[in-house]
Amino acid sequence: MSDPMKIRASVVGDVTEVKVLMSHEMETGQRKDAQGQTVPAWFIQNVVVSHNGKTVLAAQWGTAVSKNPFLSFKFKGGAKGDKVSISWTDNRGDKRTDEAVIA
Amino acid sequence: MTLSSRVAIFALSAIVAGCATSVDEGEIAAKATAALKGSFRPSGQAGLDRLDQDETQRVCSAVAGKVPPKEIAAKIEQTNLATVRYPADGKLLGDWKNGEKIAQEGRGMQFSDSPGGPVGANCYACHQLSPTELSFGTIGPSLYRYGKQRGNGVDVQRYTFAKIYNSEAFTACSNMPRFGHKGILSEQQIKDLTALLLDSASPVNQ
Amino acid sequence: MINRRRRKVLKSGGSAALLGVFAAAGWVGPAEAQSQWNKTAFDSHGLPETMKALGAGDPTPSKDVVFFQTPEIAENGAVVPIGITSNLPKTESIAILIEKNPNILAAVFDLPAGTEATVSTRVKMAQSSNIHALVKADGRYYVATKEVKVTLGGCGG
Amino acid sequence: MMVLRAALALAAMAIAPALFAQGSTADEIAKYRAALRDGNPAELWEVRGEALWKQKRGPKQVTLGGCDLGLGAGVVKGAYAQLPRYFADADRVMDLETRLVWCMVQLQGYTEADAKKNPFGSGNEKKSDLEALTAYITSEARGAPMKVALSHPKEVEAYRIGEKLFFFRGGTHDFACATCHGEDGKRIRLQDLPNLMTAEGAQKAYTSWPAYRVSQGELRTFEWRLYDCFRQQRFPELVFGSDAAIALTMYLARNANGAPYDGPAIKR
Repeated sequence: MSDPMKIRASVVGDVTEVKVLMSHEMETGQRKDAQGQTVPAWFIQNVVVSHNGKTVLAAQWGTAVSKNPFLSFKFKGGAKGDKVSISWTDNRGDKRTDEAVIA
Repeated sequence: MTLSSRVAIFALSAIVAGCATSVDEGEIAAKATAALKGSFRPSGQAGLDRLDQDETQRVCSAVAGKVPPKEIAAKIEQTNLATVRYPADGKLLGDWKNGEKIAQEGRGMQFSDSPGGPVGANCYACHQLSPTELSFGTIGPSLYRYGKQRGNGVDVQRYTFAKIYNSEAFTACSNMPRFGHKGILSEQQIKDLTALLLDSASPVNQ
Repeated sequence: MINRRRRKVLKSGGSAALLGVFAAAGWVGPAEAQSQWNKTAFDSHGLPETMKALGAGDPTPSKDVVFFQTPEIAENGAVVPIGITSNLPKTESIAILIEKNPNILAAVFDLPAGTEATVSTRVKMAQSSNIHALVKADGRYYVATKEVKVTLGGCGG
Repeated sequence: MMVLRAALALAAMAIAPALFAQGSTADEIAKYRAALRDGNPAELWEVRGEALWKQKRGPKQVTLGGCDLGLGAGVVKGAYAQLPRYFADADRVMDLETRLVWCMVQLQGYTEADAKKNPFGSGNEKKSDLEALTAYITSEARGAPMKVALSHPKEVEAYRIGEKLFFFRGGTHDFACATCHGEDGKRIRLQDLPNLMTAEGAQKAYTSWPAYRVSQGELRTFEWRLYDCFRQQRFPELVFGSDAAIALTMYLARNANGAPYDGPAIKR
């Protein structure tokens, strides 16, 4: 089972800054293990961030995004106490959603 | 190494160890040795025999990072110089292109390395050599233009080969491994590194 | 708990149609249901091929596309911080392309109105390479390029 | 005079490219490191470790809440900054990792072998609970000044043994810890090497472990740092929680006294 994300969301003026760390291998599919076998690709393909049910960021990722990915961006309209929800889906179909309250 | 020189070094090592002592210095040293022996396990190609020190290692550990006294240093250098085996064919310069690869290669002799795998000298870990390699260390002096500054005479070739073969022959308690003496590099590899440093076509001398 | 249940359901279902149903039921956000993955673009190799797959053709170089927190030299290619800001009006998306990676496209970020045109993430680089920041603004494509060198690690490996 | 000055200028020009390249490389690497500091994946380990600390686990199904890390049962805040230390209940000087194993055995009923069977994790399939717990405990000491005592005779002994081991040259390459960490201002490849014999060097180095290693995508503890240094020294394998590991940790932690603890950090 995947580990929780670490999400930070804070508002200054009317701009909310979101920073998130996700726990994921982001395996490229090109690495070989100790036995010389290719380790199959395993990576997050889609990330969606929503605020009050509205999408504020939709990302598509390839294998080149680093292991334990980090993402930071800013959107307008958030307020202290609002919830920001982040979901990812990987190429195996696993997915995870975590929420954070805007500080 | 002759028996008498071995005895002499051992006696000196005892003196060095005795320099900065408090009453229980010997006891702490004994406990440190015991702690060491009980704290490692053999792994891969690295057996516990790697914790057995030779005289040079023992003396250089005892001086605790300081330069050993002159006579002791001279003794270390003399005994180590005696270990250098120059090539039987008299040729000291190999292929600098191979030398560059050996200088870049950091693997070899670690418990995690496969015993048949590549063994390098990892020169760039400590020295600047070719100016195009930006990732170089500074534990040792820059060797950029090593040959250009010194020329390529037989004496320089012999010194360079011997320095790589056994660094302690010239600088007692040097940080540099004794690549030939300890069987890390082959004679051919040391020739290739000598060429990397001295060949006029080598990037080191551009 | 909710996560686990949701994942189970998705695993057993998994089709786009089903996602639509969930979206209607309010279980997943609308964008999740819509989100797609541009397989053609992510599987592309050459730079022109990748640009084409993204619909970018031959993008216009622009000084309004700016890198930030992107070092010229990365100590390790496994994690290279990349920040991109677009000062172009109506910026719709930002993509990161790494020219010398086996697959050039690293990421695409779609930015709905109200989201600032600035993203920061970290990517893997196989070797020193040009990095292209491709921006779609008001239906047109713009690009900025920065070279990032990747150095070797320490001793022994 | 003119001639000499011209010659000097020429010489300066000749060495300038190398020096320039070195200077700008260091600047750029510094920027790289600064850019990584914000959003350290070590936080993912801290979150997991906190959950493990508070979870009822082991044959006895109890939490680690009763574990005494030196400041009293269950006190986590700042504890790491005062380790290693002598623990009377074990009659031994212990570092954090060794103490965690002790608590897992004494409180939770694990066998010692079980408690320390996976000290260094590897990927998603082989996560290390010890690394996660260590990340959590150390994160709770962030900002606390390093204050390692040499009050018990066994603490003094561990420190002095650690110092001896720091200078021990052995293996195929004659390396000691001091080979790389005994001088100011040196680097290996592009990595700066702290001089661990000075307070400044030890402070900077010791207070930044554990660290997320971007080259491995893993969080690594100070026990791992020692283990992997010895691997690169071409020594055999350092045993987790061994006397040598604890003595060296004692030597370095004590040398770091006075500095605010600043981990878990992020490194190459």
